Amino acid sequence: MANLKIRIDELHTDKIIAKGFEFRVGRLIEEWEEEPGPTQMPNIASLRDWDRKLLSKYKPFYLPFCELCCLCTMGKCDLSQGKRGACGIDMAAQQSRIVLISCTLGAATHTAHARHLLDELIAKYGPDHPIDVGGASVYVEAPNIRLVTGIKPKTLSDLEDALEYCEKELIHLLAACHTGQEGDNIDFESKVFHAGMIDHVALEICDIAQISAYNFPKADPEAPLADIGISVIDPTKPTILVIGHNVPPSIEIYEYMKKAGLEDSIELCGICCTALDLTRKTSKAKIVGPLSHQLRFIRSGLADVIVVDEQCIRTDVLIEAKRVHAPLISTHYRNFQGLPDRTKDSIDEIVKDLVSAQVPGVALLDSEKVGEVAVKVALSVFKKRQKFKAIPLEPEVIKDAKRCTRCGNCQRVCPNYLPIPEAMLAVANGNLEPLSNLYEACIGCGRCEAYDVCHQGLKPHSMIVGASRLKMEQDRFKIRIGRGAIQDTEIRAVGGPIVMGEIPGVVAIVGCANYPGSWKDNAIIAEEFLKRKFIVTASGCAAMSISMYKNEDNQSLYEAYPGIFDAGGLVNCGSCVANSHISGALIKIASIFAKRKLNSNYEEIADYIHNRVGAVGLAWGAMSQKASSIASGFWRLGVPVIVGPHGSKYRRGLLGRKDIKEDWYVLDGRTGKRVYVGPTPEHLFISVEKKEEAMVLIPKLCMRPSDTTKGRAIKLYHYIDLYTKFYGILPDDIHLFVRTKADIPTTMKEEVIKVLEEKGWKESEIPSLDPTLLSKFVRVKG
Amino acid sequence: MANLKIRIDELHTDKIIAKGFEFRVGRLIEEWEEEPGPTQMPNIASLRDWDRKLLSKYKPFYLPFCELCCLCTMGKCDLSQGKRGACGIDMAAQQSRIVLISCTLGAATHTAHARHLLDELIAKYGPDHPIDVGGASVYVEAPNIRLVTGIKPKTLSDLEDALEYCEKELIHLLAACHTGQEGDNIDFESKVFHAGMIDHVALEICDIAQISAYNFPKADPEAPLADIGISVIDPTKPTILVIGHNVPPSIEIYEYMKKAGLEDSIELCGICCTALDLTRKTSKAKIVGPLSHQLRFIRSGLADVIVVDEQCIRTDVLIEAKRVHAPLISTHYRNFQGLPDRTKDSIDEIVKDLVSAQVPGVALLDSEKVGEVAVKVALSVFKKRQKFKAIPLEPEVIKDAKRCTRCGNCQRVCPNYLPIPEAMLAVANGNLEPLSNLYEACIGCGRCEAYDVCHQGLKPHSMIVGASRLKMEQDRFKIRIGRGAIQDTEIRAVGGPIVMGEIPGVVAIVGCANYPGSWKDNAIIAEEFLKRKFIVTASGCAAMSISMYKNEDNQSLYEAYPGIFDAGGLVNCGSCVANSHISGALIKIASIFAKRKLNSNYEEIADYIHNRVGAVGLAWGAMSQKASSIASGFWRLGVPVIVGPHGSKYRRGLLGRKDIKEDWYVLDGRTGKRVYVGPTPEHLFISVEKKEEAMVLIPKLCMRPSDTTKGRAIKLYHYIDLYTKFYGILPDDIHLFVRTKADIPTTMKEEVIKVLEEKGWKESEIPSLDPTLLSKFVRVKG
Amino acid sequence: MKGLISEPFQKYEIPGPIKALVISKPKVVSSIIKRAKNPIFIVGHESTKVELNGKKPIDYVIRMAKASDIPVVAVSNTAREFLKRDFKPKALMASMEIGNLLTDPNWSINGKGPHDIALILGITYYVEWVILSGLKSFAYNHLKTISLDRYYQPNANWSFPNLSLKEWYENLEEIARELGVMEK
Amino acid sequence: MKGLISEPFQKYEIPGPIKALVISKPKVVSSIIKRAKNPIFIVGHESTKVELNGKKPIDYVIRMAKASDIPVVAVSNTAREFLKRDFKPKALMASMEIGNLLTDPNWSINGKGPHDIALILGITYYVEWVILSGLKSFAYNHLKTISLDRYYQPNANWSFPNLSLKEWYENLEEIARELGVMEK
Ligand code: SF4
Ligand code: SF4
Ligand code: SF4
Ligand code: SF4
Ligand code: SF4
Ligand code: SF4
Ligand code: SF4
Ligand code: SF4
Repeated sequence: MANLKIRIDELHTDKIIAKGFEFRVGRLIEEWEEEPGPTQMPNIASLRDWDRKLLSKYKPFYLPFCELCCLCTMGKCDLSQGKRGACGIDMAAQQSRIVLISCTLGAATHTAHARHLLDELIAKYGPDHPIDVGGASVYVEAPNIRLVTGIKPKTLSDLEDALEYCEKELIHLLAACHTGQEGDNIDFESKVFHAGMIDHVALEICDIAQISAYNFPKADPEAPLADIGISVIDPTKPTILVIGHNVPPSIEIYEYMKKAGLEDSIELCGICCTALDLTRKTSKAKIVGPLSHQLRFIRSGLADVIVVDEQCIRTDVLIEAKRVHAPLISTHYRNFQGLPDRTKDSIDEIVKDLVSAQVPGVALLDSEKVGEVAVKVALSVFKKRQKFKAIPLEPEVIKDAKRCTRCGNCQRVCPNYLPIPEAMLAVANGNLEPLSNLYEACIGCGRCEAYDVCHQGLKPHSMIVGASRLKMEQDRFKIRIGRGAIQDTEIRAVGGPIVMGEIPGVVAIVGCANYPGSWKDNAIIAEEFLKRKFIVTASGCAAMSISMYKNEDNQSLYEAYPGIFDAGGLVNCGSCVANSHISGALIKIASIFAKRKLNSNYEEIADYIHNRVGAVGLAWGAMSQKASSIASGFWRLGVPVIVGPHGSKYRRGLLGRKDIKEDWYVLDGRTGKRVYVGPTPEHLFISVEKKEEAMVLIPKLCMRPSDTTKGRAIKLYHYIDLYTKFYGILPDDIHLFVRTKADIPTTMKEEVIKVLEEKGWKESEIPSLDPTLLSKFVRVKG
Repeated sequence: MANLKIRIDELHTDKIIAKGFEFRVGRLIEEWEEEPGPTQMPNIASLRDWDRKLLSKYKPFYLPFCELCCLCTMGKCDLSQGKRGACGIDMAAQQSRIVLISCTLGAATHTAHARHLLDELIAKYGPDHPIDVGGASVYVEAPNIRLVTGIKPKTLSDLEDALEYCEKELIHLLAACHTGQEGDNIDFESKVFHAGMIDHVALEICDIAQISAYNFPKADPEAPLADIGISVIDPTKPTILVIGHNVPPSIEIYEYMKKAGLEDSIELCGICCTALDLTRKTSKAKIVGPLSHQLRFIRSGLADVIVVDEQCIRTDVLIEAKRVHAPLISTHYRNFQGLPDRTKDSIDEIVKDLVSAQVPGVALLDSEKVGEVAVKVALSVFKKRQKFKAIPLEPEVIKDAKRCTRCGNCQRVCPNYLPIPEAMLAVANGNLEPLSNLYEACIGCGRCEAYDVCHQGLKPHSMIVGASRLKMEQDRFKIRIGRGAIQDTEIRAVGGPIVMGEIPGVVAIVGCANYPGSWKDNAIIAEEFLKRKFIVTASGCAAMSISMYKNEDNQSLYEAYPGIFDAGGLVNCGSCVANSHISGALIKIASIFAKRKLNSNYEEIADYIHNRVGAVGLAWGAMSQKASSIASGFWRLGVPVIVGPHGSKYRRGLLGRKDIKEDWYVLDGRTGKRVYVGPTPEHLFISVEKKEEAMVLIPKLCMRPSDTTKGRAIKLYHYIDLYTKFYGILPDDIHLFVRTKADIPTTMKEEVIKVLEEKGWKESEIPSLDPTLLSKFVRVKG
Repeated sequence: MKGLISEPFQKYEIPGPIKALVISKPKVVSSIIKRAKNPIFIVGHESTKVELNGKKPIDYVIRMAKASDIPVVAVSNTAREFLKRDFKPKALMASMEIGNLLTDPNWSINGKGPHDIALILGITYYVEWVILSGLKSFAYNHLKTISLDRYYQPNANWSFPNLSLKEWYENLEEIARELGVMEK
Repeated sequence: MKGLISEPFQKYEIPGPIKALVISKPKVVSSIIKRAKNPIFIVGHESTKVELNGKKPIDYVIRMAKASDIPVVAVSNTAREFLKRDFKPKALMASMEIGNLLTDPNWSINGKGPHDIALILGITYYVEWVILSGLKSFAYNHLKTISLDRYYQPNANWSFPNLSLKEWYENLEEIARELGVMEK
């Protein structure tokens, strides 16, 4: 898209008279080499057929998290057991409506983030600042944007049109959730997919804008390593803690530090995605950890100033900051925290008020001011403030534990029902270990410490942390910083092996820190598949958790594995918004490797990915509405997503039925013939309880109709191998995945054939297949 | 704003080459006579000070409709009794967050509606179609748009900029509801106000666009009367029923009827706002009634074809339509109802499939096609279809009632806990009356008929309707059709009397049909205040309900009272989107009458309205999220809103504390002095249980600091008169409203002075006052 | 479980984990009132809607209020019925207004220090439900609530279970009687 | 109220108006199983987590399944423990998968017609809660569910109340015993 500038020195029309004005036309969509495909800026109706196709194979199984609806004043309505609400809605439609609200909310959050970021970057770097995601190695700089909107962005301002489109569509989607609108659950699900697709456009806008403007690593497989973990923070220095997702204020803090020559005398550290993105800017920044570290780190008292922007901020951050006497700076109107808006005041006044603790915090909506204020306050406060701590010492923990009556209340309010009472008993007897064993499993939610939970007034979360001092001292790891996009050349190299199935799969380990067990599970899973030569990509909190683990060689996985997008590579794309590079890589496989038209050609690309690209997402600790919209963007591309047990609270799975043969036919694009291809991939969205289940499912859900026999054999190998490793028995559905004998992993011939025989399996002929779900993509010759 | 068209026949720049293209610049904001004020297109932060000012006087009292939060997978969280969620949120912030979700959802629904409507109108009438809301009598055609965005729209396309602004702001607001964002309840409330302000802009866009394009009555106090009520529908004609809010498909039905010469041979009738808007287009259209009539009318079987667009559609409409064998046409992608999208098919094919009942319905996203299909189907179906009914005849009702065991289940699921079991007993004994007495109180929600509610399989709702045949035959009334805006001249005429308090108040009776008692209560309230020479405005379902009542002279109130915006006038503005004319009228009082700057000058205008314009909204049956966003638009202007008891489920009131003197000071704009002005208006948002309470509150909440003594005396008169009428005692807070003896209503001198003496009241000096809440509006002379 | 609980009358009005204790014996109420420092009685329109043996619930309210000198707030449109019975409520308000006032630990209707017990009878079921919910979350530190309504109100601290009309009257009678005989 | 109910173990997992009946006596379960046409047993990882007197809950499952010839679906990662005990579950799946299958009235694991009773033990508490919720809303026409977990599962048709480990074992023992002695 070009920016056409016209200057008119004098203009008379019948309606206006104007002198000397200049205007910018930013709405001309430049033509690429490609004509737009059939679905440019699709609306809710445009891709409904595709969605319904997917949803007829992967039917929603609803798990009402609440049986009531409380959305309007005719309610509450009880929708259980076939009842309908006062507006006529039934349980299935209601659950899907809630999913739509969640995904729209998630996508809106990314879209609003994009809007904010883009406004700020354009103000600072100009609308013509070029998009540069990876120089010559990334020609397809914006696969999601190009695919969905038909825009090929060259400058920051080109992103605005895509963003307006996102905003408009999301408003339509939200409106569909109003009382008295959609009544059909499958149509709600189709709208959920729409939200997801929009979400990935918004994500991509965010990340390519910030990569371009801030010069973050540009698709660099060798992006450097950064420090992560509570104990990487040097307690002898003034410390600024940043929390959130919108990086500009943090970057301005760094810029000010640099300007003032303080780069090495202040610790600049962060939690959540802002931290991830900050390390993409400067090697001076450190990462504390994911969201679950928020409470414990603030309470450690190490931070002298806390700066929050938006998203994934504890909403009680002001209270917690006050407890340790750390001034709070809120930088975003989405998160005012009730603080006075001091944006227009002078820096000296603000600093004075914060340092003197006149006010516990301020709102400051100007990133540059934030930079200066945060640094100045940190320096002053550090001097007068001892590092107040809100975490008890070990003797205190033991003393307190003796008062526990083991009533069980804390366990009963804990999301992970951690066995606190038992651990308290041990502690009372002087053994801290059982309590400290909960350190990695505790998500730091603080619910066990809420008013009236413990009738003895104990603070279990604080006691867990207090009992884990030794562990915290070992909280010191390395993470590869977010590399951004995948190079076109990498895509060309792996496209074939992936589509053939020779690289067994792409596993995207993403999402939040709402883990059901130890945060290390993410790393254990990653390691398993790295060893098995899958491509492992990561982002957000999950990318952090993967680093917070040491392998046999006492290395983090980022040290042990290369950052390339290739078999055995561990690719940290970046913060949550970098998820767009993962979907983008899949789109690029279809477009660059398989040469499918990209411009506004969603269905064909999604059909390609769904049938041929063995990719699967794993969001083990998925917590937020954003996570749900990210997942739904993958669903619309036909990519399966696995979540941990808490993900069951997203209210539904999209599950295939491998026992219904009828569901697993595709069309051969070359002949139009219906071909049975087995349940590949079996599910589109599933929550499982144990990491072993996830590990067995990953290779299984990487199977695709287009697998070559060699590729299928490799995937089957991993599936069977992991299955037997964890369950001690062979899977009973192998026969559904073995098409010809050549599909059988060579090392497993004997056992597998035995199973096949038991199941009465017969070899079928697999024509070399051009699989598609949609008859319009059948191009019968002649 | 002007549309600048430039044609370029050939253009070369360094980036693009283009031939023969034309582009339109629709983004030049034309200057008006006024320079923009300080708040053009305000963002979330811009009006926060104003909001917090209001909210410090009207503090939220939260009424958790549920004590849990279930928004993310860390939940559910129990927030009761001081507990915080896993994200740190507390109950107050959570409740305000839910209010924000509701209002954002409501505003998004109007915004999406506006987008849809505008796209369609621009496509049909061209971007340059002029905005004409009332010719020369309405110079200020778009008070909300001008006030908020600074845009003075001249053509349809000028509205697009305002709409984009709405979309963008709503996305920011929705994002603020995400887990881990805002933590302060008052900041959430400020965002709620922001959503409401945006909502009124969107409403105004909708209505002025459709008034301009469809030539609806243009601010016409003498807009004609239309028929309303179930029995106005002629059962001997083929009947098309339209339901919803987005009128274009319905208008195309009418257009096709006209073209085909069928205007008089088909009944075209509607439910909810589409019906209201359709009567603004043609006198041939009839209104069935508000939302609560949906189920009973469909089940009456009178409709041969049902056409739904969006909003306030029963989500089980397809099931209900099937029961009476009426084909359904869904015209909107927000409400696909799972129907096949036949937009691209030929009309004949679609008609054939619907008439032959091949399919129970279709989705058809092309309004013109809908017009032709609906008419053709109605004609064909009418012939072959008897009017299937799903309502039992009286003997059947009696027979069924005998089976009732009076278990009470139906009552226990009924939103209004109507005493069905008792009525059943009477019916079993042959007396239909108690059951038929429920006819006006039943909101037609159908919950009593849900699966497993009645273990005897009875259908209470249907039986109520079946027992009310006689009543239904009398369901035949007159309503004045929506007149649209208020004329500037009317504003000039009433501005003085309103601000002085001599017209005691403007009562806006608006909102949905979720009434706690008879729908006639709205009319009874309206009549009371018409008699008392208030200005009564109405819109939406409430405007309908007001008509469904006969006064002593057997007239509807629309027949009995004139449609002027003046004392004793009953002003039906139109459908829900016409609520913008009510807020618009208040804004115009400040701008036209009081000459306050309008352009982008929100605070000053709101401050004026809040302190001087005695207006109050009553949404007796407020049900939807839209209703909540409409209310919040009034709140930000400082206008109090009363809702019925179901409105308590909106989760909070904004209540003043008349017992805290400190809260009721204003600044005198001329001197800067703080002046105690009493609790005027006392509340900003309150739910009351009984219509008598609402009636007593209305004049009370019309009091304003600026009332002249004459005006105050009049308002007090109505307050005291209604109070004693309903409660049989004098109010005990008169002393708070009487400033000098001259404030005392002359006819009540004696009693009032007695009360004042008891309370130890002392006369205070009321300087002629220029009241303001904000010090920036103090213009101390010299 | 700390004691007996019941189920909401409007079936879908499901409260959070904490539910009102069921008033198993009328004596529970009278003895709470006896111990209360400054109880307050909030009475709504349902108190005048039913009648049994010539008595309405409001009649019991008046007996109780008189016996224990409890200030009465008449909410919605009940004033007239009180006055008819020669009883002047301390104040007339909307239910939401009195709910709001009760969240303020410094407020009282009679200047006798904060109210510690609120007795509630006769508010529209679902409105009472949310107002009690508001008090449960925003007045829990200083105020306990007792619903004397016919139907179980889970958000109160104590409530009757769902009762027949006759049972309800018996309970009210018994409470009024107990208060009547007590020393004051 | 149709019978005794209890409170959710995770306190905030509040169900709709209909809650599981509490299994007051183990006999309730054994007699339901006896009458069932085609029961199915779904067993998750919590069945192997605790031990008392050398026994794990999975041991009772196996006894019951054997006694009444109930097909067992081992969910999540429990297969190994079954195999260790020389018991081959009929199938291994994720809990969500078996939940989904059970909503289909035409599906059965053994071709013996639709399952009418699902016995559930050992799924993560909150996951079991939502899966039972799914079954409650989408399988209520053909399937009844019995939770044999230690903690009350309100969305089942029948469930134990919250039990101590010892009580739980006693109940399981008694059910296994009853099934063992019954004619089959
Ligand atoms: S949106 Fe529908 S189901 Fe929900 S509360 Fe309102 S009427 Fe009931
Ligand atoms: S709530 Fe307190 S007393 Fe009860 S088990 Fe937990 S720590 Fe112990
Ligand atoms: S802070 Fe940790 S231990 Fe406490 S409730 Fe949350 S997850 Fe459980
Ligand atoms: S949907 Fe959530 S907020 Fe609403 S009633 Fe259920 S648990 Fe409560
Ligand atoms: S948004 Fe907060 S309060 Fe709500 S469920 Fe999630 S963590 Fe709990
Ligand atoms: S649910 Fe049925 S049986 Fe029970 S009272 Fe109502 S109509 Fe009668
Ligand atoms: S349809 Fe009428 S009677 Fe039935 S539950 Fe709804 S309001 Fe009550
Ligand atoms: S007033 Fe309310 S119910 Fe009626 S049409 Fe408008 S939004 Fe719908």
